[in-house]
Amino acid sequence: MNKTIATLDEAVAGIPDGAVIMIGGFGGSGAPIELIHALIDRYRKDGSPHDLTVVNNNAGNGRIGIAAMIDIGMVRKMICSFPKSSDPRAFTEKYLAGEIELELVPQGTLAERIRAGGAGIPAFYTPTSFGTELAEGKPVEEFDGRMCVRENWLKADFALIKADTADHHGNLTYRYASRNFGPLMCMAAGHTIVQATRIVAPGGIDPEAVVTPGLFVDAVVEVAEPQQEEAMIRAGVAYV
Amino acid sequence: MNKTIATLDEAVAGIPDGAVIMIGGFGGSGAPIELIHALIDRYRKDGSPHDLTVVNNNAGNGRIGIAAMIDIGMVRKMICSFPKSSDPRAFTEKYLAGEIELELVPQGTLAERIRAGGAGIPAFYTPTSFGTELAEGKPVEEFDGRMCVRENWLKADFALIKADTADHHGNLTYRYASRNFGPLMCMAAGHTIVQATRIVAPGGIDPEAVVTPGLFVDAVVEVAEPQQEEAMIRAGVAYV
Amino acid sequence: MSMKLTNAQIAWRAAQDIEDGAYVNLGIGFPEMVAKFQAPGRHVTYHTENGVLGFGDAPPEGEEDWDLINAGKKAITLKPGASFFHHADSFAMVRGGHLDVAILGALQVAQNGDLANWRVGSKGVPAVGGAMDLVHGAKRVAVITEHVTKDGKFKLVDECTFPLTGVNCITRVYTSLAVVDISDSRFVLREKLPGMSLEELQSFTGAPLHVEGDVGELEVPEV
Amino acid sequence: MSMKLTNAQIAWRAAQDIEDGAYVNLGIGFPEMVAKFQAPGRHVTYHTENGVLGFGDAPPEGEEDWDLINAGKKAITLKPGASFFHHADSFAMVRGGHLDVAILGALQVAQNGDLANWRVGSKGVPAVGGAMDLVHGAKRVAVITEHVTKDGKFKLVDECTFPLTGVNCITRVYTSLAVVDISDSRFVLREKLPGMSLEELQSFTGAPLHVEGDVGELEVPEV
Repeated sequence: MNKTIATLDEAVAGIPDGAVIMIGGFGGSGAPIELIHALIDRYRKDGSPHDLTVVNNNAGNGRIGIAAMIDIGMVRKMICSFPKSSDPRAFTEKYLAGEIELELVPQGTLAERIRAGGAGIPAFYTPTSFGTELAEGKPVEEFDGRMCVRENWLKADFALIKADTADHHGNLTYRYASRNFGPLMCMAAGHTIVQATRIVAPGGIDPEAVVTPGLFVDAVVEVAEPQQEEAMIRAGVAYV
Repeated sequence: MNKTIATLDEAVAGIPDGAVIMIGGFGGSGAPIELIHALIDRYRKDGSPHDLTVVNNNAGNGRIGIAAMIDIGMVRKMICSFPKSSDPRAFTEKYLAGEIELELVPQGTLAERIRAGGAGIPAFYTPTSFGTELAEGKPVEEFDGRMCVRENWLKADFALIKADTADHHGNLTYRYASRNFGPLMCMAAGHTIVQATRIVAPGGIDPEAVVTPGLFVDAVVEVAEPQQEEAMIRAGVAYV
Repeated sequence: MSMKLTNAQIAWRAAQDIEDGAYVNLGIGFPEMVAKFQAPGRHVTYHTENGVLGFGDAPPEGEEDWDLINAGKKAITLKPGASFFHHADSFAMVRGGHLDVAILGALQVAQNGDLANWRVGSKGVPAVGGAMDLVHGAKRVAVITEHVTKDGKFKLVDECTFPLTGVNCITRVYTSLAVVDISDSRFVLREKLPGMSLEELQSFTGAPLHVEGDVGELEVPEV
Repeated sequence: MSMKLTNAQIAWRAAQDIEDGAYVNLGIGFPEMVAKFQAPGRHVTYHTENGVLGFGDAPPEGEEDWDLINAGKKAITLKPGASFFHHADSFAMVRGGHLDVAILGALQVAQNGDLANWRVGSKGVPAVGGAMDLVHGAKRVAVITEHVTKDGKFKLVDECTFPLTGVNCITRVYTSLAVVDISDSRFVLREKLPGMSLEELQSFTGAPLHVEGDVGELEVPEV
């Protein structure tokens, strides 16, 4: 069993119009820039995929990555906790023009909904957002004297994830704080595509050091010298 | 900040009568034998603690560990998924005599309830046990065409956990499959007491290799050559 | 019944349906035997509830490490690419639909897919383990079992009389006499022992066996 | 108002209440300043929502590693004993009551402990981040804030008019003029600037300030 895919283009080839895609990363840490840009290249060439729903903590920054996807019109809806950034113009312009939908979710609830999607838990109760406008219309109930809101799982058709080391089975490690949403999104997507800085043979990762077990991963592609979104933004890179 | 406790006796000194105690381990793997036996020593000396509720996947094996606690009358109730073992006489005798209570929970639901307790999720829905006698009296609801049962979080006053390496802050790693319930129980207990094969200074564990962050741990005590429950049982050891 | 498959042969037959690349959980006891008959050339990754993915055979006697066990508390070894994780992640794999196949034992399987496999009544010490979790989530949940009990009672039944493990959860049953699918709340016969008539097989079965298209011959080597 | 604490002084005052051994989350922006004034001799461990426990100061400019950031997307360093974890575990720490203190900024705090700190109305792009999670779970959730807005409007109010972040969640407010507890849905004055009368302080406060026992003098060094 070898889940390695030779090229970024092949890795993202199967994502259709209208797909729900979870994209890892918190700010620039963990953003799978090369996978995103391969998807943008495909859209430029074929006009597809479009009408995507993208799940990420943020809604893109500057003119690269998710912001570039939004800018060129691939994204119909964002599900995120914080659609702002140091340079939020891509999302902000589309949103204020009514050209993109937003489902705003508190960050911890977003993480927990994604985990629930991966863990087969269709709904859970949380104190977060009780009494706020983000809880409107949701069932509420009191537990141990505290009011809680019921939230549903969140799943995706695809996940695009940046890892540090992967093995052929899809076992993953992450670098520093770029772990963030990666292990959760790997669980919650029907088809998880990972870019890794290095791909090693099975046994190349200590079984106790595996953060994401390979069963949650469908495809790995090596990007030996990955770009870092924050560094690119500071360097003024644009991909639109 | 140094959470190290010098002796096992000190580590378990604060556990009162009637406490709910989560005890790590699945079978013998991860069973904190030295902490348990320190608690038994205390009971033998002081007659306390008794009327304990113990949460573990099993209900003891042979005449050591949890089985010995049950045997000498410290345990009022077990919450577990599988109160059987290669030598289940301690629990079986008390149970059939009506001298111990049992809350039987499916294994995955037990794990998820403990995680929920640690994660501040008071209740969740799961397909597990729907339509069975273990779901009787619980709210049910349909999600995406599938009937699910609502389960509540499970918390404890104390947790007794066996780790491999700990640092002074309580960061933990586990050995092989002895990880099992440990990371979850550390989260779900008000006061988590850990025995570790070695205790190192902060920085002695790679931040990416930490399995249980120290914030979930209150006390660590070094047991440099821990006994292994399964090996003890095969050697015929008794502690009653 | 004079002719029937041995347990090893039932396990062999079940193993042939496990596809290359599959992630598989084998229930404690008899189902564990399926791993012995993994089809050559296929890579199968075994999951155990207590937090190991990618384990291999038992170690030689005397070389056990009792911190490295499976859900049946038996010593195991690791294959390259193995991983450890905690119990909540382990059951996230189960409940979250990430296993391709789970194979379980049975006391009774009903024609609607209900399974009873954890206790026979209300006496004694009840113990459920991970059975109620395993029946939900795996993409395919199959049973391996004798076709009837030792004293000749039906195990494939119209309705389970023993306490349920799960409802509508089993899709295929491998028995000592046949391979039976569960489809639209009916038993559909897929394969039967070559020497046994449909009528005879039906006489050992507690609910109607339906036939849709060809019934294959259940041919299994001596194993 | 001529005399009032600077932001640094408010942060200093809040820092003095953080006990030795505490696990603390500081909200993005102004609250991050509290870390600068950690009381000498106390060991405090800082948590950030994006999955780091035990981080330290910002690295020197030019030495940033942008995979090592905090929730404000600022580069950080690690202290010995740090750990990484995923977002669900990070918010398990928050929601599960494992943080001793969370300190947040505020647009408005009501006398019943309601907090509004994420948006001022229904216009523009809404963004909530982790604020709604942080107000639940930490053993003590405090606010640091100017006592009134730049144009003199109340920030300590009888009822929030801006969209809520959480209900009944704040227990202490450190302002540029006072330290105020929230107890039984009332503002209880604990400390005030030495030169300011209770009447004057009340005139800057949108709900009654109650006094229970002594009111301390809010004395803060130049920082």
